[in-house]
Amino acid sequence: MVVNEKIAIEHGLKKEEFEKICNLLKRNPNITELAIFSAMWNEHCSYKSSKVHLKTLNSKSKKVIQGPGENAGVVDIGDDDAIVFKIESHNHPSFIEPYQGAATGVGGIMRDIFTMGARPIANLNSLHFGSPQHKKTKNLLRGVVQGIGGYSNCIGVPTIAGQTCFDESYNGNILVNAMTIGLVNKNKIFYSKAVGINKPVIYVGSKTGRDGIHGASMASAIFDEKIEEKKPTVQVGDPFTEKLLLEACLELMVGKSIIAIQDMGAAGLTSSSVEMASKGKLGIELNLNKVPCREENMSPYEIMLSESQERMLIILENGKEKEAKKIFDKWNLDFEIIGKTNDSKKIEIYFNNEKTVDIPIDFLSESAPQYDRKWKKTKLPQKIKFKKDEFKSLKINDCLKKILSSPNICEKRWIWEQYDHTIMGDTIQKPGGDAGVVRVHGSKKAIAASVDSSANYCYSHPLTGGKQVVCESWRNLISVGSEPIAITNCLNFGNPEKEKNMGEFVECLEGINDASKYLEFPIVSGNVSFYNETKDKGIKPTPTIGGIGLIKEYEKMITMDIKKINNHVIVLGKTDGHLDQSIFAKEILGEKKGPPPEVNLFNEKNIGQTLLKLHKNNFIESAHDVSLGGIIVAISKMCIKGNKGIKIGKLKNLMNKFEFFFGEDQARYIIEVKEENLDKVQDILNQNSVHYDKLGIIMKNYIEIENEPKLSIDELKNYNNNWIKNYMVN
Amino acid sequence: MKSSVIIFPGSNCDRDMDVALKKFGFKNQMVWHNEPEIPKSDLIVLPGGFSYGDYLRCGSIAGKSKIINSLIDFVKSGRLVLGICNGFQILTETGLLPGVLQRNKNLEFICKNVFIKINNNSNSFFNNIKKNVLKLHIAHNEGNYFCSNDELKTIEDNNQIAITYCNSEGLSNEENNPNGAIKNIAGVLNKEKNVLGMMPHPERMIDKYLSGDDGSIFFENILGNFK
Amino acid sequence: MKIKAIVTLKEGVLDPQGKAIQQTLSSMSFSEVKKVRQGKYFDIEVNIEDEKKAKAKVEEMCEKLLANLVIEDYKIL
Amino acid sequence: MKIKAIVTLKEGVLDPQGKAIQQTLSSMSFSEVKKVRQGKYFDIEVNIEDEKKAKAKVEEMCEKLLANLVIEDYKIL
Ligand SMILES: Nc1ncnc2c1ncn2[C@@H]1O[C@H](COP(=O)(O)OP(=O)(O)O)[C@@H](O)[C@H]1O
Ligand SMILES: [Mg+2]
Repeated sequence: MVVNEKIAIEHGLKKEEFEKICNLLKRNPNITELAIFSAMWNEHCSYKSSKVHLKTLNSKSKKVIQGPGENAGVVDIGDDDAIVFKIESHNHPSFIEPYQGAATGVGGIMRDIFTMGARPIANLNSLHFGSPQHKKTKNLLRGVVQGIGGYSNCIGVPTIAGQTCFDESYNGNILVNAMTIGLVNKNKIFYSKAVGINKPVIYVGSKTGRDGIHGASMASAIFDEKIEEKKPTVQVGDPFTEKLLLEACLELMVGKSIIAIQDMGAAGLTSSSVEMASKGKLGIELNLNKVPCREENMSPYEIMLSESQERMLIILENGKEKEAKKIFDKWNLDFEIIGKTNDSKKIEIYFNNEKTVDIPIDFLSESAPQYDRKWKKTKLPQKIKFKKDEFKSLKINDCLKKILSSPNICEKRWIWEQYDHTIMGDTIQKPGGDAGVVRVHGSKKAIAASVDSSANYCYSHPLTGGKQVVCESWRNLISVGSEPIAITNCLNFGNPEKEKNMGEFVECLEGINDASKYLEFPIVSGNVSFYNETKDKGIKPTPTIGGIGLIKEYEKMITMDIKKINNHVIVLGKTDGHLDQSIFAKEILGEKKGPPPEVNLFNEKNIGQTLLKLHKNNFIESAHDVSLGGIIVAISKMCIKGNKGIKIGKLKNLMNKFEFFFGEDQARYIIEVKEENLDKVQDILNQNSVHYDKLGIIMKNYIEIENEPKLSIDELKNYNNNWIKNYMVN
Repeated sequence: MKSSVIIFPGSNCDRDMDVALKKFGFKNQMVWHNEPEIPKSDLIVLPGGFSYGDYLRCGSIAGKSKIINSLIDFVKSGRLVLGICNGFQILTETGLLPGVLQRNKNLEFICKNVFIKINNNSNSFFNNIKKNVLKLHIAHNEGNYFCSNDELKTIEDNNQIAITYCNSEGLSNEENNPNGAIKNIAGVLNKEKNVLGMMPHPERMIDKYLSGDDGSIFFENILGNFK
Repeated sequence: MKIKAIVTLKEGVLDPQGKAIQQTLSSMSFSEVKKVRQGKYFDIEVNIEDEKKAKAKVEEMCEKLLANLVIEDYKIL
Repeated sequence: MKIKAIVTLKEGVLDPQGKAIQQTLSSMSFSEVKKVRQGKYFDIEVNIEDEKKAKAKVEEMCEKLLANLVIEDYKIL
């Protein structure tokens, strides 16, 4: 078939890109070759709009074993143990078919982790849905949650944390980001770089079907009215087969037979084979007649583009084929030698004894287009001057109840009780805390993990927002008593061809990078999802940060539930009462403008590290970071969890009490301290120049604020716990 | 004391069970589902998970495994068999236990702590447990126990209902029933009381840093019977 | 040839899925719905040309695997 | 009256259940089995006496709830 410009454009290539292909090849590609180019030059695989910016990311520290560029990042946690982790988006498929889209998203990220030889030990997810009133939201929420649970529960990996947000900017583009954490011996990590010629190339896992053809290009396409027609490309996940694949791969990895291994994710066989060859600067030769197919008469085009799930490509040592096949036979998985490596530096594909593809690997990787797209800076918005009488008619307790039961603040138990969060027997902090925590099996260590995003802050001022998300992740990890180690990021943005969206991307990334450097919190893996846009309406910029921290002795983990009556409660960090962009401004005052709270990296680092010092001395009974909703929401959640109340002391200065209680100033934590440690705690805080305010003293059943009606904890609990349940059943 | 944990393709609580059994003093072995024979054991455990992906009906395909014949012989010999969650489903599918486990009433997977009341303690699984109510953990999609009225009468007459869902005070009623199981049943015994199937996962509750440690009481009791 | 089989819950056996569907349909303003029961449908391709023999084989499959006869009935279409 | 409907996966969509059942049947010495696809079966009782109208109603239910048209087809029996 002769390929012309029109066909190329239908495959998502630009006119100039097609010309470039013809020039490189010095001929027109055939249809299979075009398919391969379109897949590899697609935004999803080539990172053509983001690469120039991603290159600048801070990805180094003493603990980083592998930064960006592999299937996942790897960090050292001592004693030969290493943690492999990454986050990935599955936004577009989840909007089209929430159950399968979310399920295959989880499947995909887990494969990225066990490809490297790690056993997955925890999953996390970050979800953004449209407004609760939008007609699609409820079904999307149910489908996504069941899809995530359906897949990870079946595999048997606990889902230990996550986040769920609602905002109308996601009405036509929900975000489903899935993260997996794996544990590996640091001397037994597997990579995707092919080494050596004449090595057998092995296909294992499920058979190849016609599913997901054009999935990768769909992931980079803007949704339009024709979205319905794109539906048949949705893949169906088979978690059972993935579980077998996981066990089989880990079994094979015990021996020394694997040279390189790569999962078949986006753009399936195409990207996996090209990437492996490209990293090894080798050539690869494939015989597509050997590929196990689920359906009859599949063409090379279909085989190369198929995104059937639960498949892997392995480059094996010569002579190990039999031994390897035995393992995959045991697990009832397909195993086929489909080609070999060579030194041609080309990808050559045969079908029915004919060479159907002949492309130098460099053309697909190095020569892929890269764009330094135009972008626009976002100015810091003017601060809102709230008028005194706006607050006059308001009552603290009414505002608190409303906020506690608002979609973005309410407890998400309805979601995480549908996830198996205790399997593997090492979950010591369940969802619902600041970070999920799992023990490193058989040791004293534990890993804390959290996923965070702050789309409102990022939308208002991307640079500040980008910094803030990293800080939020850092605080969540500190709050459970872990030492933050590294982060992964999932950059969900709109259309990069628009200057505003590209600017949001560039500036968020700059903010992320600044914070990452300052906090020595390197970025070791990630993923970019552009074109989250429907009918010209883009999402708010939503970089999601997945952070992990190390707890050296798990017995010393901190939780946020208030422990004991008569203990003292202290707020670390200064409260200025920043209400712009706060939940309070949105939910109570209906005000959406203004700048996000300022991020001071020095304070973040100093206060976080001081909290860990206090913790080392066993001075902290409970802790929680202050984030959305401010001090009053934070202390309410601590009280609800601990089933106790607090008597809040007089406010020191003449501050507006709404600003004090609901302001969202950054770099703050609430800690609970025993009376007998109070002086020593204050000494340490003073020595480290940490500003603090005493908030009050723990008591029974009520939150008491001067000149305000008492607030019963049981009542607050009801407000906090029921929104989502009621929403889902009604 | 020797125990064996049978692994089916898709089992995923096998390791957790191994850890628990060893912690409480069993010499445990892992046995692959198509081994012709089970090694010498005092206790066989069918662990939780999603054998064969829960496809067709939970436990149905595992119920056709090669090893099931030796399992049946083992049961006849009077030694102990314990099925947790998916293991329970396999035991009902093979007919070693009465009834079936259907989708949870709310059609949602449920992972949370529950209380269970010991209904029959004259068997080797619960005999010396002092507490009447235990806090255990469930994690399942299909735990809604069902059997016909006739069968229900039979298992009641034979005192085969081992445990029921309840509240912290031991009150069994619909409110404390997480999945819609008939008579709040959380676990049943066979007629001879040497086979127990239960939905809760005691192996996830074996130290105080986890969701709780009442699972320890359960394992210690079984082991005690062999001392 | 292809044989189709249906497996349904016996009368009197609780059907949580059917019930939930019925409730959802009602709430979607399908007020006409009185009762929903959900079952399984199988499309089975066998290497047997004789229809009678093929059906007999599928019947055997239902007996031995596809249906749990304690709670389910089957029917070859 | 009672209307029966069947919901099946579209041609080409992976059917993990069917695949597992097929493998199990094969290993149970049903060597004749070539392929199994699993679907859902619904028995729906509606308060409508006219068959044509009843079927139309059930068709609407399939469209709106019973079938996931992204990956499934339906058929009224
Ligand atoms: N935002 C990002 N930050 C850091 N690394 C990134 C980012 N986006 C992508 N990467 C890195 O680029 C590589 C390719 O990513 P991706 O195509 O998503 O992986 P995969 O092929 O496994 O799906 C990975 O090593 C990933 O860690
Ligand atoms: Mg990968």
